[in-house]
Amino acid sequence: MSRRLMINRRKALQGLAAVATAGSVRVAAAASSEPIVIGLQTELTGALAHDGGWGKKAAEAAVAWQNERGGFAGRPLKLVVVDTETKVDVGIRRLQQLLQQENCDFIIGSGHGGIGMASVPLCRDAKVTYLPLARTDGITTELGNPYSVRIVANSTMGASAASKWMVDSLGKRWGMVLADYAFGYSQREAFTASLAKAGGELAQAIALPVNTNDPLPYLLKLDRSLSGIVMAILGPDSVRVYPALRSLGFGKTPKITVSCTQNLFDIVRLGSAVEGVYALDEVPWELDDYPNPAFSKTAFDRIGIGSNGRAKDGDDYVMLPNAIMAWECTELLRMAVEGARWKTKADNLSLSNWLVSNPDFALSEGFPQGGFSVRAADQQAFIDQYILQIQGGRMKRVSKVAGATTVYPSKDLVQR
Amino acid sequence: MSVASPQPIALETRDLCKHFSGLEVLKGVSTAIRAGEVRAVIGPNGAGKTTFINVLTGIHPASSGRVFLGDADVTGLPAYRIARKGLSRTFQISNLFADLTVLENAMVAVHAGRCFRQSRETVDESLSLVGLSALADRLVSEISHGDQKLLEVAIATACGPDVLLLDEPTAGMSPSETNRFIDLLNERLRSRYTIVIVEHDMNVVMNTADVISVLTLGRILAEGKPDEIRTNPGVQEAYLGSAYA
Amino acid sequence: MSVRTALGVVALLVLAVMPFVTGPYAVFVCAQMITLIYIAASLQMSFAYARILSFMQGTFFGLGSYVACVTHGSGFTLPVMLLAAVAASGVLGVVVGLVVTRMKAAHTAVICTLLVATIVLMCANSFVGITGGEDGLSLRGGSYMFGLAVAFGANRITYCFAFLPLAAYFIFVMLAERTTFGVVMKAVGSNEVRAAQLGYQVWLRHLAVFAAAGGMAGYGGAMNAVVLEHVSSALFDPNLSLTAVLWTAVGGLAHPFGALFGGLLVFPLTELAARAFKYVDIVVGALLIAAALLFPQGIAGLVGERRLGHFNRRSSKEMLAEGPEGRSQTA
Amino acid sequence: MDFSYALIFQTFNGVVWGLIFALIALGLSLTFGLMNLMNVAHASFYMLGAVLTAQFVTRLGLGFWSGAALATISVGGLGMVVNRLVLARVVDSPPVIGLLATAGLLLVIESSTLATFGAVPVSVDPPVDATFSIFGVDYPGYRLVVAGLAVAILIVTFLLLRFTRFGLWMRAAPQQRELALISGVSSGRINTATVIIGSLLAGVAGALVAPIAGAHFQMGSSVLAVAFTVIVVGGAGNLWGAVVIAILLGVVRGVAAAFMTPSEAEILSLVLLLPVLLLRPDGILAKARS
Repeated sequence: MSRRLMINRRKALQGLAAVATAGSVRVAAAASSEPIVIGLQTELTGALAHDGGWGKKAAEAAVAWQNERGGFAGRPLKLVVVDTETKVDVGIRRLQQLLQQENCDFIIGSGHGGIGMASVPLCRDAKVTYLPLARTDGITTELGNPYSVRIVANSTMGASAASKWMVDSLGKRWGMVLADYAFGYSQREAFTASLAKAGGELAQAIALPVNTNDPLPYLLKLDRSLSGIVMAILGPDSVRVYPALRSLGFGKTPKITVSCTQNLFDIVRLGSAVEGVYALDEVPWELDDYPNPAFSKTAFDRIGIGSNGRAKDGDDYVMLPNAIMAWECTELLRMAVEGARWKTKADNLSLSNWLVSNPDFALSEGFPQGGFSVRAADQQAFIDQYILQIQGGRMKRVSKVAGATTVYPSKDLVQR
Repeated sequence: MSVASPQPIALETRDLCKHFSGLEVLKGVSTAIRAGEVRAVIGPNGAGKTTFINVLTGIHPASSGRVFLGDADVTGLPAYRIARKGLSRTFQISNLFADLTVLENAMVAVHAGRCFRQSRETVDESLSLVGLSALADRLVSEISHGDQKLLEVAIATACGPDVLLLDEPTAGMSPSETNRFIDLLNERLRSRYTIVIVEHDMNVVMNTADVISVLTLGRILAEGKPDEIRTNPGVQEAYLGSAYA
Repeated sequence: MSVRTALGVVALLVLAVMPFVTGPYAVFVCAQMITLIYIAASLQMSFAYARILSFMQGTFFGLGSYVACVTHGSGFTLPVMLLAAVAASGVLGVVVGLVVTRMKAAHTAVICTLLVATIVLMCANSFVGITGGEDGLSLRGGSYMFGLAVAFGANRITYCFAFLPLAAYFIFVMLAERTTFGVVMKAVGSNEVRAAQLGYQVWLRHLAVFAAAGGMAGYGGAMNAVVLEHVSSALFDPNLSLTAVLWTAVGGLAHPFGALFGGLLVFPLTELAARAFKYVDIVVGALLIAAALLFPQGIAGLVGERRLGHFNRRSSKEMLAEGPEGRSQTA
Repeated sequence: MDFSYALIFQTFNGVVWGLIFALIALGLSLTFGLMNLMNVAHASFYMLGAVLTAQFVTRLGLGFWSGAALATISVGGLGMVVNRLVLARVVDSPPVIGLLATAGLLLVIESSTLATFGAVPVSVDPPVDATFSIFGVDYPGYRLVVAGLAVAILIVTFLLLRFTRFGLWMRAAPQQRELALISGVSSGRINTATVIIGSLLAGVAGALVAPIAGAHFQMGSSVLAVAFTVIVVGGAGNLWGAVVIAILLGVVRGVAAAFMTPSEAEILSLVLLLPVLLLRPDGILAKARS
């Protein structure tokens, strides 16, 4: 009821904004009834449309849930969603729209690495807190600043979480099939380092051109004596690579997917080609695999996810990490707004100071994935990660890697 | 041949051949056209007349043989360099700058000319030469077919050539337009340029040509004054026979 | 004065006053739109004066962006960044032009530009060490122009750097339209066989135009990098070139103002459509089809022949009364 | 693995892909050669062939072959509609207009596919699961079936063009539009047939590729530049040329992949075409026209 009202109002505001000239500036009243505006910069069309769509569903559900619980410190929330079309230039333009036209107080950022990288400095200049869903290292290494807070695991954390388990459980000599893309290269770099640290090695890496019609001839070079293969490829390519690997006789070789790539397409539907494949993920897929299913059920129900990790309506697969993380971003903001006695955007710096001084965000309805803390040096959170495996067409939890084990050294990027 | 005339040779071909991957269109054409002469090239359809002009002007490179413009060997030169050496042409199907005005067409041609004298007079002259001054501001696409053919002649002359190649200039013209064209050629063009005219209309040919070359199957069958050609039995058979029978 | 010229002047005036009467978001959007209009304008230039419908103008744009970013990273100031971007994309224009200007069929040249764009995109994605790939590179801080500090991002100064050269180009085109230079450019672009038979060296002129168009797109790319403060391999996506094709087609391929009109109409239209409708590309595609079927001459063509009041087209007498045209005979 | 094995395997796989590309390029070449139309939207016919097959198989539970057949027919039907609405209206316009209209079509079809079926890449199980061994490497049997079918379809198409009255008209139409009109054949009907055959070929290529490459709304653009290049380098309107170049390209790419990284192999195979375009701008096997 209140949610519908809010959406109507949002539509009306958007319509108004479209008609009015772009320069109109709303009076920033600090009245306690004035809604707090959260922007969601996401992909609704283009290659990442499916992922962004779940991010949007989750953010809408989270905002509705928070509003039902009284909003942030009694103030209602308003969510403004913009579509980056999975294009960097459009993503930047939409971010400017959120910053300058919608006057957002906080922004939950795109899951697209390039858009995330381009957006972080702009939000810093605008002094608006940005919570990226993109997992590119650079966001909290070279670009780290007081206005960017990341609670998803970056490539380095993902690799270090997976590597120790891989070497201990499966073997030392690993190969990698990666997308010939910035994403693939950062994964290769991260795994080369972390496998070596864990006592193994990345013996071979094959970079596949993105959107190659047929990976088969390139996969022919894969060494047959590898302990396993790390899969760092994007959705449309995955659909080709797994069957091709099987037809080349790598069906039994252990494979592990990295950093949410298993969520970019309907992996379990590949059937026998993916049976037994391991996945590194930030969240378990099935409700019962969560640390406290009772907590997770709220998010699952409200976002529209069934207990098997698939959409309640239509049995669609879900971009689970982005959905759960968008949910958690909202809860993180609530705690920070209330904890730091945040009033306006001008308080965003003290908000991030409060975030890093609060030692631990505990497992709760708002943080179903697990507890974490945010490091002061680069405002990167270290969350638990999960090793999952496809067993009989279901993605089951095999192991959990504690966030604390993935901490890596950082320079003091965030000067306060 | 006008043996008496001591005029120098303006355009000469020696054993000119052209084939398109196996299809021989010109099989050794040798002829010499003297300065000031009006030479008609006639022949049945498919005899190679247009190809002959295209090879002369450099649109198609010759397969073998040579082309001389005055003393200069222009064989194999690109079209624009041949044009700059003083060879200009009109097209059978008018080939103008369609989205420009009549005047602008003439401006483009004058600008391209070898004479480094560009002025109101040059542009005006080229249009008044063919009687198109009144249409100067009309778009080419708006003027009649006959006027377009005249504009072809105007821009071909405006770039200041020595030799003018006219490819079926009267094709599609009404009889009265054709007669006006014959007058134009005889009264104004003949005195200024060496002219090669490819034509189907015997009326035009007989009323303008000094010398006629008959081209059949890529070879020159006969060459001579109009009266000689008219009475040449071989020509009657090969050309008139096939064209009018 | 024609309606087209009047519209062009109005459009340029609107863009000129934009940063002084609106807020930062509008300035940003307009600045980005202006940099994208460079692609459309360069495409129009290439098509109208060199007869090449280039599907790689976005590639020149992307190259310009990267060169600006890299030269900035090497410590050079803004003038060097811009010049280097123009030079690099101009050189690429010459290299590709050497191939495409030789092609007789219009189709072949289109395919060749598409092929080059595809190859460059693959390289840009693959050479992550240089390009940053899909994640891209940031262009942070600011630069100097003859001692004057210029902050990156959308502001009045960068807006001027983006807008003024483009405005100068359109004004030049407007003034040159009826001069010998303008008419000859149009003629050599529209009918190469005829032009060659009059003595114009068509091939060299087309090559020069194609390279200049590349340089122009490169300048737009450099300013795009300055305004967005970010470059990535996504700049080489053929979709960017396709967008430029759309703008120019709607605006009118035959006239330079086509790029301006198309950009000013289609860009805001798609921005508005994006707020109301998720699948904007359906609208964009439908617009492209409608433009091709219903008004192939584009807006510039539709309004081109209409005259404003008593300002009639200058007669031939007036034009010729001005005597020999200013441009010397070099052809 | 022994190096010569790899070479033979790559050559083999290159031929298979060359045949698939030949199907796409043949349709493109038909519309180009017969209607003088560069149909950019052809890539979306290919994409739709794959996407519809995947949807029919996964959502309707059809078997692969019936799904593929239904998808191919649907794409042919769409080709007919698209021809009536758009292509037929731009046939006699300047080439640029045709390019613009079909580029618009590509966008409309791609985004409509996204809107209808979503952005999710879908995989399809190959109907033939057997593998066969060449030099110790398992090769998917399904690809052999695809190659065989592609050869059969190519032959049927050539026979159709060579020996039927309809094919004769189709070949005559572009050269002698007036003649064709006089002999009682409407060029409109010939164009419709051309587009339908072209879209069927693209659709069937997409359907056959679905179990190999999956189905995704953006998969068309990945073949667009290559398919166009194949027909330009092969010689515009020269059907055999397109087929030969498609196979050569597939072999070069596969063989190059044995020596260098996949991206380098793809880039090299395309770069090799540039000098060909420079030396023979009108295609390596272009028919000379006077």
